[in-house]
Amino acid sequence: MFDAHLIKDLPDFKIDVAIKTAKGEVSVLFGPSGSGKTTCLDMIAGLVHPNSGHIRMGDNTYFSSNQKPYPTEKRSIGYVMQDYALFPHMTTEKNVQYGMKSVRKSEKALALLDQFGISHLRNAYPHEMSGGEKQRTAIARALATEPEVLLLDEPLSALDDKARNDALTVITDIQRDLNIPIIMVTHNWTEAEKVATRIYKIEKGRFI
Amino acid sequence: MFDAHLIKDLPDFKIDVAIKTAKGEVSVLFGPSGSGKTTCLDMIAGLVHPNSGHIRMGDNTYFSSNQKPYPTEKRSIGYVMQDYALFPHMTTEKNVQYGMKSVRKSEKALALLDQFGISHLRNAYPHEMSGGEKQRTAIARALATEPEVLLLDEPLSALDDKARNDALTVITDIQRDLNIPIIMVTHNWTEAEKVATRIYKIEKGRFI
Amino acid sequence: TNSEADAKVEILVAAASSMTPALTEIATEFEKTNTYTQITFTFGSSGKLAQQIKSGAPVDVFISASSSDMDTLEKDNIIKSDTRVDITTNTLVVIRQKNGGNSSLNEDNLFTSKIEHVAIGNPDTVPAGVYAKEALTKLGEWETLEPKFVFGKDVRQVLTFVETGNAEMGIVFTTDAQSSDKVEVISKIDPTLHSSAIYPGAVITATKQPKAANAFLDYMTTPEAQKILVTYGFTN
Amino acid sequence: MGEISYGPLILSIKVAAIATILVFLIGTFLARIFARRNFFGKTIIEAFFLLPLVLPPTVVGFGLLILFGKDQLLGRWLYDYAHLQIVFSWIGAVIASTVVAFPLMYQSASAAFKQVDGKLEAAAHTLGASRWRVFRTITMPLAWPGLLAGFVLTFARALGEFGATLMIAGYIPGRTDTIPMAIYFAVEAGDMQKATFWVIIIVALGFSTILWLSWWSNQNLRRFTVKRKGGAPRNV
Amino acid sequence: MGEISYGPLILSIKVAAIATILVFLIGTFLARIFARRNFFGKTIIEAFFLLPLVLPPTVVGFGLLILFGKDQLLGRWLYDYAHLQIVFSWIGAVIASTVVAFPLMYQSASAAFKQVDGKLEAAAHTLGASRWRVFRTITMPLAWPGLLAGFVLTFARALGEFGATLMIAGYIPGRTDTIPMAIYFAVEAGDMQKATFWVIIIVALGFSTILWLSWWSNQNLRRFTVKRKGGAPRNV
Ligand SMILES: Nc1ncnc2c1ncn2[C@@H]1O[C@H](COP(=O)(O)OP(=O)(O)OP(=O)(O)O)[C@@H](O)[C@H]1O
Ligand SMILES: Nc1ncnc2c1ncn2[C@@H]1O[C@H](COP(=O)(O)OP(=O)(O)OP(=O)(O)O)[C@@H](O)[C@H]1O
Ligand SMILES: [Mg+2]
Ligand SMILES: [Mg+2]
Repeated sequence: MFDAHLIKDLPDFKIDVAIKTAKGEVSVLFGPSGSGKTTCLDMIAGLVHPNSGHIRMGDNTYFSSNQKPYPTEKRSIGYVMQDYALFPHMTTEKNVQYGMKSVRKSEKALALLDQFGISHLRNAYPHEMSGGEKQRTAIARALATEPEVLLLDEPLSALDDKARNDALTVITDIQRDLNIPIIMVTHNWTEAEKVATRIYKIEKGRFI
Repeated sequence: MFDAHLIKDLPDFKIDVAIKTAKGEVSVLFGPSGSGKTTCLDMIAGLVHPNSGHIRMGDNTYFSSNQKPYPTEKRSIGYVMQDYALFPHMTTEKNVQYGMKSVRKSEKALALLDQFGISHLRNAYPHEMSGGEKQRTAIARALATEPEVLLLDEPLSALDDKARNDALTVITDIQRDLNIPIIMVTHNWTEAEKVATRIYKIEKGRFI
Repeated sequence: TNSEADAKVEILVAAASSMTPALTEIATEFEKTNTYTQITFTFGSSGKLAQQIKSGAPVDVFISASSSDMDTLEKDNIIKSDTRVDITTNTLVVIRQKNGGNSSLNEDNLFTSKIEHVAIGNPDTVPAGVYAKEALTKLGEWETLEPKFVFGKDVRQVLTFVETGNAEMGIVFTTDAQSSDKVEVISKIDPTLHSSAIYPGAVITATKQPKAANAFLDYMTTPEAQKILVTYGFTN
Repeated sequence: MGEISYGPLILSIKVAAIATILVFLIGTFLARIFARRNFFGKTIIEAFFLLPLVLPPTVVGFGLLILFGKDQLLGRWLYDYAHLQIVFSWIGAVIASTVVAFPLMYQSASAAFKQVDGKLEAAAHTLGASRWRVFRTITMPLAWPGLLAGFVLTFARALGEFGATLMIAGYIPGRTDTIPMAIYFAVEAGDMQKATFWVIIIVALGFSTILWLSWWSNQNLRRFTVKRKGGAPRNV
Repeated sequence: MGEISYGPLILSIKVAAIATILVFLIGTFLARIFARRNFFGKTIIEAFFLLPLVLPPTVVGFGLLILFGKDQLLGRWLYDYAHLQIVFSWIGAVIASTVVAFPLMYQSASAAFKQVDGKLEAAAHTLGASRWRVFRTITMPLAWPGLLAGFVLTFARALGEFGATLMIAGYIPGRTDTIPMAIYFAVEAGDMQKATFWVIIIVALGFSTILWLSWWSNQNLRRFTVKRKGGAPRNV
């Protein structure tokens, strides 16, 4: 069970939201540009810290006002950032392998790339790929870590309809295998309705 | 009149397309991820050169097999790149002003930012902005140069429906004022149908 | 003496660099008769060497180009006073570039000819410069030459300035002039015009090889060693 | 410690400032030319640029003396046509500092340019900016940390230059005596008080320049130093 | 030119190699610690790190001599507890080279780290990578151009170090005679042939090392050097 109450002052408004997501569920944050969606995910990932509130994942308290924040690398999250943040000095395959804990990394990475239809790019570097190819690499990289909670920031924005559907299938398949909660940001209502267990509409930092 | 025939070998396939767009028209390149759309725009912008073919804009020959390519900075283009490429060391306002030729830059930049609903961010740096805010800055920056041809690479992908509509209105308004051709890449069919004078469906480097 | 051939005694001699060739030859001679002693040198400016010895450099014998450096060490009991001995002396000469453009410069117009630069060792730090200043002052020519002086950080630099013709005239020790084939002596400076350029030597208090050190220092004053010194331009 | 003239302070500032500017301009220019280009022999030329760092400064100075000496090709030409006397003048000191500090700037700038994202330069070109404008407004600001490091190293090195300078400019009190020379000769003469005085002066000079530089860099070029931490709010 | 021993070559390689590794490790570490941190006095400490560059090497050597002298705090401690004799030993040469080259590495590394995109480090953390792993696999590769520049500068400087080394390690043939010293003393003795020989050797050594380094860097670390030109196809 993922459970967070995020309070954070931003330059133009204040974020104050509570998100709960059970294992196997998908919570969607839906809202206009600049409403604080990415900042929420950043807080869950530990890249930015809330001013107060709490973040709990199962038995682990990632954040709470009265303790030192749990460091990012110890939170078992998979995070697809809005701008991918692929490692420019690593090939697609190495990028995907980076967070893997298991053995037989190469094999698994390849299988994953194959599911996303980009296994032919396994030796390509990020600057040699198209926007959608990079985005799929970023999703594969996050999934490869077998996280306890998955954070997706507009993960399908650069994909055409077919690639988008394929990717969604892969993501939900893996979610079923791992039995984890997903928190996903999108501004595409059809997409939100399709996958969400629950849709949080956010505007200026508040759920409406 | 914009007129190009682009031939280029890529690692996995070959691009061979011909695009014509009259002033005031919008050509849309529509196709799956990795089909060569961005590469086409890069060639028109002069960041990558075709193996052969030609690129002509009005009386200017940007590229032709038998002459030295016209340098990017002399092509009068406005290019919104897929990953924005905002200058990280400049505020939103400075970014928008960068390519302006006219006087009263500050005033005009502000007006433009206002049309995109981000004038309150004029002193923000790119790393302080949300994805959609960055994207709108990139569009504003390209429009601010008053180009002879506008290249848009999935320019609305990070925007919610309202922001998307607003941005489209601004773009088409400015197009009408400048009377220029637009070449736009998108994978959103509704969007394509809405704005396109002509839709080129591209797959593996060929129009279908 | 140790009779085993492989148990050679090594002593480290710190000496003024102007003595490099002469001392090297003397050491070779010395080792011929004292087969169980091996001499290793470290050369440098006397001031630098004195400082290094003060800091505990494992030196056995110090041969300085100036009495004052030896005096400081003696005051601090770093050398054995009873071993201190004056080994040799040097004299000053005026030099010019050999086959250079200023062949009109000679003994008689040293202080009157129109030259731009006169190179000497820095009179604050280089012994040859100290003595040159004394002599020129006594001759009453220090002030006339003052605007033309270029100071070197050591005698070698003075030689270089003259060798390359950048300084038309220079004042160095006889031994230095002799070591370069690109300069020629145009005048000798009367040794009575300056305090004598003595090269004192002494054994270091902390030496672990007092016997060998003493033997080498003693050898320096023998006729054999003195003869070698003379061939390199020293006087005794 | 005797009377102290402030000449060395003025001279050091002059020489270091001119040399730093020269090196910054030449080094940045060459680094930019070379950074994105690959041609046969590039690495060899780059290794060649490092020579002044590998060779002892005295040897570099010796080479410069040979090159710029008054009877040598370059030296004579400069004298005949530009009436520039390089040897034994402060211009010689500038040349020595320039040559010796050059590798530091070149390497720093070259590395800095390699770390700049070429995509941003391309974006600037699409906005109609000329090469020179792109360099000035995009490349330089983004490479600024490396360029600043090169600048700081260059200034520090030029300020401290001593070995090569002494060789080509000589030590002429009141004309070519920079602070490092004053320190060197004071140490050599055992005048610790004077040496300490000049060390304090040069350290103060270096410190204040570098502190001012990084302050200025932080103030005026805040836009140059991109804050990178992901997501901390604008004004918190 | 007399017989030439290859001792200086071996010694120079040893000293430069050890010093370069030491400087690379310490410089990179300190730069990393300081790069993203801001505390009161940071700039002052950074300016302080530049001291060895601003002061004439001889003076740095003098300072080291004072610090590591037998009767001095550090020197005595090292001697009593580690039986290390620093003055007049090759360890002294390593220390001199290390101190003198340090500023070059620190400045280069510090600038390189500042140019690395913090977002990528954050991304690595979200993938579960520890600080050390992020440093090793993300920060270092991305900062590589700058680190390499620092490494090259450090090696060149350490190889060419002379002034400070002479002061603390002395010039003892067969024990502390590095190539720069051999060059210096050959020039000093007017033995231009020998000097030229060693200049060629040191240049060859520097060149081959630097060429090898950039070749290795290009080969093994192709993944480290991100090609930036927007959009050139993968295999064309
Ligand atoms: N580092 C920062 N410093 C200051 N303000 C910031 C920073 N990051 C984000 N903001 C501001 O916080 C607000 C929320 O940003 P956020 O990135 O969370 O929006 P978002 O909902 O993800 O929008 P989008 O859909 O456009 O990505 C915006 O007004 C943005 O300008
Ligand atoms: N610099 C490069 N080097 C090698 N291959 C490249 C490079 N840039 C793009 N490619 C390849 O060229 C093909 C077309 O890429 P392009 O970026 O034009 O696609 P796209 O149509 O824009 O796709 P998307 O919608 O995902 O952005 C892809 O297969 C990509 O991997
Ligand atoms: Mg966002
Ligand atoms: Mg694309």
